Amino acid sequence: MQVSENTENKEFKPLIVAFCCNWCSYAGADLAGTSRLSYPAEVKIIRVPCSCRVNPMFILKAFEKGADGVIMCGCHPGDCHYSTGNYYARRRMTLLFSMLDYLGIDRARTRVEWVSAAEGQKFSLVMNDFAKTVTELGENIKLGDLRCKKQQD
Amino acid sequence: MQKTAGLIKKRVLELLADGTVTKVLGWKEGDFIYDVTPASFLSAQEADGLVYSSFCGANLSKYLISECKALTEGKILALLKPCDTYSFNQLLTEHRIDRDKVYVIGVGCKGMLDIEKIKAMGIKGITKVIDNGKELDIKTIYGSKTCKREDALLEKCLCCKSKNFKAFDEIIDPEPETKEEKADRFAKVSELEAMTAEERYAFWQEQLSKCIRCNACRNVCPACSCMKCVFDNPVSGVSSKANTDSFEEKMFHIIRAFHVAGRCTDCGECSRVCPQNIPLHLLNRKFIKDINELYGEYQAGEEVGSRAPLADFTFDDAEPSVVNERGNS
Amino acid sequence: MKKIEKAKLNDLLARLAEASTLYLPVRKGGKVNFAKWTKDEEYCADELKTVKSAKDVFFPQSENIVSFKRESSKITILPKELPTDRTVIFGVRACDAKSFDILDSVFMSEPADSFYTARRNSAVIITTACSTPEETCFCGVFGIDPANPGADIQTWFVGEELFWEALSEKGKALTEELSDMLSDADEKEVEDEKSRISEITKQLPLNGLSLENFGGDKTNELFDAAQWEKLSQSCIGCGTCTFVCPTCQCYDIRDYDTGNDIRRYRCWDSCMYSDFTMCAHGTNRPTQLQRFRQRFMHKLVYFPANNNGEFSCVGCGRCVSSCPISMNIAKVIKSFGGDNK
Amino acid sequence: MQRIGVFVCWCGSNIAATVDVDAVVEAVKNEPGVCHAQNYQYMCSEAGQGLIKNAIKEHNLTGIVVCSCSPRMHEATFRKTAEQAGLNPYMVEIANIREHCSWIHKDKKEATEKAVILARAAIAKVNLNTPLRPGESMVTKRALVIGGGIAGIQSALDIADAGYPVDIVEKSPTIGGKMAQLDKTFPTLDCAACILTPKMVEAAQHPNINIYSYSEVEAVTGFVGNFDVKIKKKARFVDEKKCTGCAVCTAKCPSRKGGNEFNCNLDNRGAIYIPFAQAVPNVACIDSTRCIHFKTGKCGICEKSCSAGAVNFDQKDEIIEQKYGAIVVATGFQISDVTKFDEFQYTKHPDVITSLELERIMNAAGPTKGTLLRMSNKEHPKDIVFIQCVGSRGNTCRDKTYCSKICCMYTAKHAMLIREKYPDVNVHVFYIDVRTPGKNFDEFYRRAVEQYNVDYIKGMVGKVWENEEGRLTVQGVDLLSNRRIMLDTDMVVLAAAIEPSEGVRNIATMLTASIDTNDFLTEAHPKLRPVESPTAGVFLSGVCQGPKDIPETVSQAGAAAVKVVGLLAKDKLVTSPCTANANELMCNGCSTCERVCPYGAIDYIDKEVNDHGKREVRRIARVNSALCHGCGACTVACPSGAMDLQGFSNRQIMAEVDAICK
Amino acid sequence: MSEDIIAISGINPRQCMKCGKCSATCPAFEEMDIHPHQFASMVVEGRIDELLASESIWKCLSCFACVERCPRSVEPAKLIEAVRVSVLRERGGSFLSPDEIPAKLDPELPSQAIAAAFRKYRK
Repeated sequence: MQVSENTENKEFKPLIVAFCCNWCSYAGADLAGTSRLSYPAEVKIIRVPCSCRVNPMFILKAFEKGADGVIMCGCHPGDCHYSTGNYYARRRMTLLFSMLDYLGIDRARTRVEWVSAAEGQKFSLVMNDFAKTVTELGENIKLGDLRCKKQQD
Repeated sequence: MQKTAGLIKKRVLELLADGTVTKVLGWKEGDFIYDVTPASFLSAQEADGLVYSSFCGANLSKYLISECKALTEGKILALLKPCDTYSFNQLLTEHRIDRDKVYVIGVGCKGMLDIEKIKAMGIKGITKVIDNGKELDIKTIYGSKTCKREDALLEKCLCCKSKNFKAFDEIIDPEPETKEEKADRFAKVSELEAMTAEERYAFWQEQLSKCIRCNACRNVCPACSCMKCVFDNPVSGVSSKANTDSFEEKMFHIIRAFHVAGRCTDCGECSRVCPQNIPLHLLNRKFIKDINELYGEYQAGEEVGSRAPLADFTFDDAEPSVVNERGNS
Repeated sequence: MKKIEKAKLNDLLARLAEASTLYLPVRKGGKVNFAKWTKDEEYCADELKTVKSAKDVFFPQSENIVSFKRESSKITILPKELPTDRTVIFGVRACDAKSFDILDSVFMSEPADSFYTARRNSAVIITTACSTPEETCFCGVFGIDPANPGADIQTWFVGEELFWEALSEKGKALTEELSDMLSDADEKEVEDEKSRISEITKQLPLNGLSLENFGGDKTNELFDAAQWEKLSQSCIGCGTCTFVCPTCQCYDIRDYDTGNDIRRYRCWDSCMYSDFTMCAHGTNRPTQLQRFRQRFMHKLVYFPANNNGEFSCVGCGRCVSSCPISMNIAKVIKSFGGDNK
Repeated sequence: MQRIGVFVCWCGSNIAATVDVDAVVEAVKNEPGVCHAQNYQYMCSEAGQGLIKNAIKEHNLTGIVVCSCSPRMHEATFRKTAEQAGLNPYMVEIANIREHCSWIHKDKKEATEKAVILARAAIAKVNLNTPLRPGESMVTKRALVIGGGIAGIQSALDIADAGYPVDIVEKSPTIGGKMAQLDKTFPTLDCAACILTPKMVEAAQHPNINIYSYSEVEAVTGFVGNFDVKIKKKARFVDEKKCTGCAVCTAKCPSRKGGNEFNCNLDNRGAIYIPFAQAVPNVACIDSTRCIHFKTGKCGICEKSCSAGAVNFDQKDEIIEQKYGAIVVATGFQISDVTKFDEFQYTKHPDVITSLELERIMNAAGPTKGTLLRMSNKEHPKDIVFIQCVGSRGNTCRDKTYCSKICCMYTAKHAMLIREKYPDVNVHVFYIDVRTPGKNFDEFYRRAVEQYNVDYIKGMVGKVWENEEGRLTVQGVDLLSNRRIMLDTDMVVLAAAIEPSEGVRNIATMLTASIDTNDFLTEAHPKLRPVESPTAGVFLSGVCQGPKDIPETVSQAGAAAVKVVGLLAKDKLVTSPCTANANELMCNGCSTCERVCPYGAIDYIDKEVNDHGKREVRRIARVNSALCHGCGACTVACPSGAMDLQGFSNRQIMAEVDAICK
Repeated sequence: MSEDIIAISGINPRQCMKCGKCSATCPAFEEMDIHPHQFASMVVEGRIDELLASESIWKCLSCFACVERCPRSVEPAKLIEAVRVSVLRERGGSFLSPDEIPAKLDPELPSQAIAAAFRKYRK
């Protein structure tokens, strides 16, 4: 299947997957909601117990299935609910992102942010900014399974 | 090399005879000098086929996983080149082999040859290669050819980790540590890093699109010792048998490199065996380079029991955004 | 017999590519494989053997065979159209040409594989004689003559010219289409080339292998032979030999959920893999010895048993040069007394 | 295939105003596994839960998806609902279409689409859910209190009174903590010793309390209900059982050059000492770093003078191993380092002191026997300047960002006590704000101003220097009159910030309890679980959790005790089933998971496995589900994917990814 | 205008908790009409014209005592400097000549003030 290039007329809406740690970022997202701080609906959150639960395979899987950007949010270093999880996550993601960059994948399509349960505003700002960045990058064609691209009809 | 081979054979026969070992893991001669096969030898008679030549690049340490399991009595003798001992240690660290069951003979190595490189020089129909130390005398069905030995070295030997053995019970004919400057093993990685993202993408697209998903890189890799690989596991969510889309070859190679990151000793077997000559070692070396730069120098297999960088952290590790601050985008 | 100057070969390829999809050996990322030809690609005429054989033109490594689409509770089945565009494969060697016969007997006997058959029927195969056979070649063992590669059209590179001989009806028709580019030629030069090739072939170290201990009736003798253990002990269970092999034809069928539909595709599989023919109860060949034995027994015993004595190996030697541990069919044949030199 | 019911909540208009709930119901009806979908105004209401229960029974549902508010809000509610209808509670998933959708999006179409996708992700997950059953573990009915200050004493007394044995581990030779050093307490001005020492004695005499003084916690392993603790009882070189506390030895000790910590080093003590007269236990202790016997092998005067024969130079550190069900951290605080504030001349001039030092000077048992004297010349002061917020409320490297909370009140107390006792002394207080929330607190402060004429100056002190007369000149500013203030004074008292005790980081690490950037222990929830650490079985008492005064500390100590008692009253604990689990056929036994587990929950066993008929002994990982908290670090460390997390399995998360990316 | 001062100084004056430590520590306090601690709140309130007209900006010695002591990282000297720079920018080329400096000097001022002042007025 060929991806239609006739996308200019439509406003490009990226698909963004956000992995959020249950103890901080997910709660931060809740707080953003409670505070009515909006961010684009393209951002879809997946709850994980800790940022260290995020397997690089999940991130690649999201790209495979057509995500245009993947962001992982965890507790600030030092604040992990499980004391050390985000430190491991930080190394894993650093290396993974570096590898994606090495393969020539747009480096701005992946991001890690530390957002606490109290940072509803930060969550909203981060998501707005990330969505903006990914929108500017346009559709992800370098790292996706072409079979999963939606037909642009 | 022939001298070394003789010494090895002599010692192997002694150890088999006195019962120190019951099985020997080494290399068996093939049809054309260059096609030696890893093999085990149970008796003096069998050991007749044991060779040690410039084409013994294959790393035997991974065979020890199954050999240790199967061994019921005595010890298994493993012939390990200096670089192979790193893999051996890494396997010990991961409890995949039993040190007590293995008798390691470290065998000196001058650097192993890559028949693919010789063939790529346009030398065809090779029936014999005579290693004169500096030059190679190559017999072919189209006549004799010569080439410089250094031009035919395996990629891993160009930047030899060490001539020293990191594990051994005894050593035969060790080589002195080379004095001349070794090639920078990260040179190509740095070169890629300096390219633009588009150039990098084009490079890897061209290379990885050759992948036929034969799994040779994975199956030969001493770090890929999983009972069941995620890519073979139908419930893993990522299993696949073929590169049905260019995504899958990326997925496979990224995840494979990630799974061995911090455990890969840079033994270079993946690149050596790839039928399509994909420079897979450049993926592993990227991780090694990143680890060294971000978390401090680390050589997997240098010592048994060392903590892999991905199972470790410091409070002030670099943030993932460091990726955005380096090199070309 | 026709001929064309080598210098004009690119024009000929361009012509072929206009009217059909043209596959030939091209170099990508340093390695030569059959691929679709475009004007920017260079035909690697000097490469004796591509890494993969030409079989994936007819039997691709993976291909969708049907899709399923689900809307509300209704499932629509979307069959894939059969490929009927004319395909030309250029530069096929004698061994690969022969391998198509073997694959045909698998895929085109009843029930025929419609995808394979459709592609095969709409293809014209142009072979090229092997001017420089290599030490890994042993096609002669299977009665293949690299000097007379056969198929629809066979060609020879001699000096600065390519000699061209149409053999089949399809070949003749295509030659007719190209008649303005081809000129008539004398067979003398080709005959010289053929005898030169034959001379080389005689010297090939593996060409003297004997298959007398193999064949459809040897199952009982060979199955439990002691040799298998030593032969298979260092096999790492990868699929290199299978995937570079022109005659291996096993595949798996899998489903892929794209999110919009389900694609059912088939992809090459290797009997060397530990999960080959995995069933609910596990695998029926749990050891590498069994898997290793299966591959060679299939090529040298089971296949001939079911196909009038035809071995399913063409002696291309790809596995000989690409096996990570240098274990191969030649060594297997030798260990069963096939070293007749 | 599951039989899934989807329940879309309107949350009044909170969801329904932005998300077309009917459209969501329609959209999910055809998702795989869904056999029932409906919406309702308030799913969490009695009636809403009733709908769910009925649907479970009527449609024989095996899984539930509730599209509603955050799972952090009502996941527990709906799990209970499911359980009441006979469904395993872990077959419930929540799609958060309120906080993550209706509340942040305005466009109804967009919000509805997103709600459908979130619902699909939850459905995809439930399709892979399996019923999970919580595990059980036994509870050791004994509590450990780390720290023997007022917080620790109070917690211990309350737990002991409820009938459970308690051990107090105190690092110094006596319990009592900081409160024992105080002279009077605000706002009632009663003497600290008079109210504290009876409690110390009560603790010492309580049949359920055992005090390990001069001891430290060495190692903690285990988990809630089952902590294994190693306590190091440091050698005090005096037999506790024999020593009568007569203090003859302490008077005779010839080594008298070292400072007396109890009096903030304003005077000296012997190498053998009892910190203060009311110490509990009232037993001497030899400071081996100062003792002449330990330095030269000679002396031994204490040994000779002890009629009870209690001195024992050969005593060794002793390790005590004990099991506990619960641990209370009551490690308290210390005064932050004021030497960084060189503008106040603390290190240069003896008349610049901290408030705690002033407490000792004012105390009858202190270095001046309770007479207010300048430390430089032992003369009576005429003027005293108090400087507030030294090291608190700043954002530079010298400061703590927080308010130390107690300084305003104790400064008012000091000012008042001085004016009361020495009406000739002028007292000036430089403050930024005076913070006096608390019962009778502001009244107390006003009394200092109105009745005792304490001079409160709003503005900070810029610097202090010794003037030609040998007194101190204080340069400040009065912000209310916007003029420069230059005051000559005899003493300067710094209200230094308080900070968590030095060793708390180490203790937190042993307990795997988290601490914040200021090293205060983190509470499980800042409002609703303020005395619990996020680490189950670890409770917080006193200033280790945050600055607080004595009444607050005592309240929290009691609250922590209640939590401990509540825990110890149980015979068995239910453990979360969302723990890691190794697939033994896939496990390589490589030990990577063990290395990343923060709880030491993973060990390895050699076990015979049956791999599709192939039997062999393999080294495989084993997870102690009582120890596992379910973070998932091991699942990613595991290359083969043998390690997976129940409730958040690889497949479940990937199914969510797939559903979202559809 | 407040924004300009904030941008030039790089300071967030809202961090000020009005403790007055800057004024308390300022050696030129008595010379000033508007005191250092007032700068922060006046910038917040937008009273920039008063600051521009203030003598204080010429009295500040740039000794950085306030910067050193400020517990909230407000660093009033930077705010003062920003106001001063604004004035200088307004004035364009007409800087004070070195000859005018002695008249502005106060014999009571420490020598560092002279150096600071000269740096300030030079050109």
